Amino acid sequence: MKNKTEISNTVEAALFSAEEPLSIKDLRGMFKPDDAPAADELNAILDQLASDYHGRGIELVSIANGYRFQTQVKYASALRRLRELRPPRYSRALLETLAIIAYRQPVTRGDIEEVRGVAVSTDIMRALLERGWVRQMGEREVPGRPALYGTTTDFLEYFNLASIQQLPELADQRDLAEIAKDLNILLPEPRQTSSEEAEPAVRDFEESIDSDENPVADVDRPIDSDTSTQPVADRIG
Amino acid sequence: MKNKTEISNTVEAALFSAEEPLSIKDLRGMFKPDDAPAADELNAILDQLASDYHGRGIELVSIANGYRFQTQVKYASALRRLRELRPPRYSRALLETLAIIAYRQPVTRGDIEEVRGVAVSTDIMRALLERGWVRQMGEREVPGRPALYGTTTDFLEYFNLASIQQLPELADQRDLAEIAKDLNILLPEPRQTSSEEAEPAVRDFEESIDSDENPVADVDRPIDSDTSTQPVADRIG
Amino acid sequence: MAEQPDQLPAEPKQSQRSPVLVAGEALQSWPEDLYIPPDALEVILKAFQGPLDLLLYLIRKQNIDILDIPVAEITRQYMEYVELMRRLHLDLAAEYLVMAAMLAEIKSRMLLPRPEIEDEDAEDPRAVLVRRLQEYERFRGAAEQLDSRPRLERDLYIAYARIDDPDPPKIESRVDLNDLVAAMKAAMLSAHRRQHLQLVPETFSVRDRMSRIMNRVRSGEYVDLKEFFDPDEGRMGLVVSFIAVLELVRDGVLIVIQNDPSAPIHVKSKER
Repeated sequence: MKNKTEISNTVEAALFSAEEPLSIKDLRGMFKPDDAPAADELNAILDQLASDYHGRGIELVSIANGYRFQTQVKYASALRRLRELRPPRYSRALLETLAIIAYRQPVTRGDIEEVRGVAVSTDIMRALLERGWVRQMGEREVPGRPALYGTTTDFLEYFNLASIQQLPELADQRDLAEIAKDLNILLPEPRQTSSEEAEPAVRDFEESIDSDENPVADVDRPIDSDTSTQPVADRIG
Repeated sequence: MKNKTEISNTVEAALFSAEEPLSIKDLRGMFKPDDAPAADELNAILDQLASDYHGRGIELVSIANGYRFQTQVKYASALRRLRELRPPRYSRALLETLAIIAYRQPVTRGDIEEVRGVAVSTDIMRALLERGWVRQMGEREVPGRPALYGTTTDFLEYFNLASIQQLPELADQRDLAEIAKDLNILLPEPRQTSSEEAEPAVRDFEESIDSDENPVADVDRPIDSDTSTQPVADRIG
Repeated sequence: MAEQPDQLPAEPKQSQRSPVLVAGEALQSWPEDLYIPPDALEVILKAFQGPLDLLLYLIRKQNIDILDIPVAEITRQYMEYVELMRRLHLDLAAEYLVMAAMLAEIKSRMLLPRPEIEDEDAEDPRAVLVRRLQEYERFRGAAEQLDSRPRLERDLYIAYARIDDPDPPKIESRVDLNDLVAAMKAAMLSAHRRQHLQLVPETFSVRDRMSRIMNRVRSGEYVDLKEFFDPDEGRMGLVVSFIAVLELVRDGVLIVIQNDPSAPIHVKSKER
């Protein structure tokens, strides 16, 4: 592996041939030890690649601690016409449950029920676990030792997120204390949210299964390419 | 779909996102009838795309029934190292087969087919036998004397299990227990597998699962300290 | 899992409504401002994700700030919806009734004079409700945002190029125990689903069994009742046979005869 073009071409070939995002570490490991480019060099190459593809049908993005090429959102409707299967659609109940897990992880089923005001259906938890978006991360150290759930790398990959921190901030809670005073309501102490409870470090591991069946899926109304949100977050560089 | 760049980008995105090579006809079908470019126009676009990628890590090739992108053969050895570093994942069919053998052993192919609802391919059985995770354990004493399969000590070693009884419990029972708790129901035999899961011949085996084991802790601990944090493609093969 | 509509219908506009039959009786009182095509009513009520969702709908519909809920009015509307669900025999989750009780408590508290010294430990149920509504609303919004993110399968696809390798290596894939457990669960789930699919079709039809019995007794001879009970058909088969016999007797086309209490039971066609 000598010159920069060869390194760049190798990286390009690797990114296109892997279905999952590749990290800098993965990319370095592909070269013979003596030839392995430094992380800085790889970053520069990734930047260059991203700009090479600027304005084309595909783009290089940073997803789940790695990099992948993906099609641009604006061409989605044409690409859907190539496919027989309609994209799956998820119920509100499932999405609300997933959102609570994503923002508040690690959470127990009880935490989720507390927010939603209804029992968490076993079907939904099962669907999320089987889809590989959610995994059990341990147990809360309280009586009954309820299972704690969190999101997976597959969740990030599916929802096009570089990391969980990239989720948009939750809507502001209006200042309850102030208005409570106006209403003459005695407010209790703010309840500790589960996200603040420090959980023992949970190591990431592969949990996902590649599922082509989707228990909660239904046909989707596709979003129009022009009404969709910003194409892809975290452009490299 | 107006200008040539947009058409070209759509074609590029399609070729990269399709599992199979795409023909001119496939490509035309992706556009709305009024917008569909003529075959000549598409051929010109494909020529242009091919030359855009000239000298890069991937190339556009024409094969029997269409066009597809593939990596340049000169980078094959680097990609091999990458795959060794992060081997592609087993197919879902193989994993399910292995799981059924592990949890329900000894089983015949017919037993596996009954659970999965589809025929067990010979390739999968061969792969499992070759990998040394599964072995023939005898024959069931019924007409036809079908072979009975079970897991090997290599299987236990690979998954870091002292014995087959250490396999994590399936979550169903846990869910049941949780539901029962919510409903204030006393479950008679909380650790018993639900009857619809257990074949008579297998029930004894399942009940013998060591109840001191903590299934959740097992699930949580990465088996291989080296296990990568990213899911691996199963596209290969 | 049943897919549920994600959106409630547009705000009501129609003033004149035709009577709607609910469980056989005309529905007299509609929740205020609720106009829904009658056949969609059940679907719409089911679309609420729970009591918090329903309350938010009521509050939002009237442009009321969550922090300033007119408890009495909202409680009244809430109860109308809950009553409607009950009358439609919807699966009315206990949570709705718990919420109804909570609203009633708040209402009653507000009627009482405020004590001089607040009990430090007692949470004002109104504050509790407001906080829960706010919290739920935030996550409901988060779920909508999540749903609208560009995502795989719908808005974008992974760009993939096939590996051109004349001498592909034999690579042993790596699996971890979680993959194995997940695969087992998936296999069990699909087996479970198939089982249900197989049971759903009516295997034993009473009508079909009645005609089979009539064919058997057509000759006019006495037939041992036991002939119609095939143990291989399981309990369901036995029950269906028994019901079929009873139906035929009631229709007056079959006679049941037993000579003494311990004798076998015979049936015979009534027409000579």
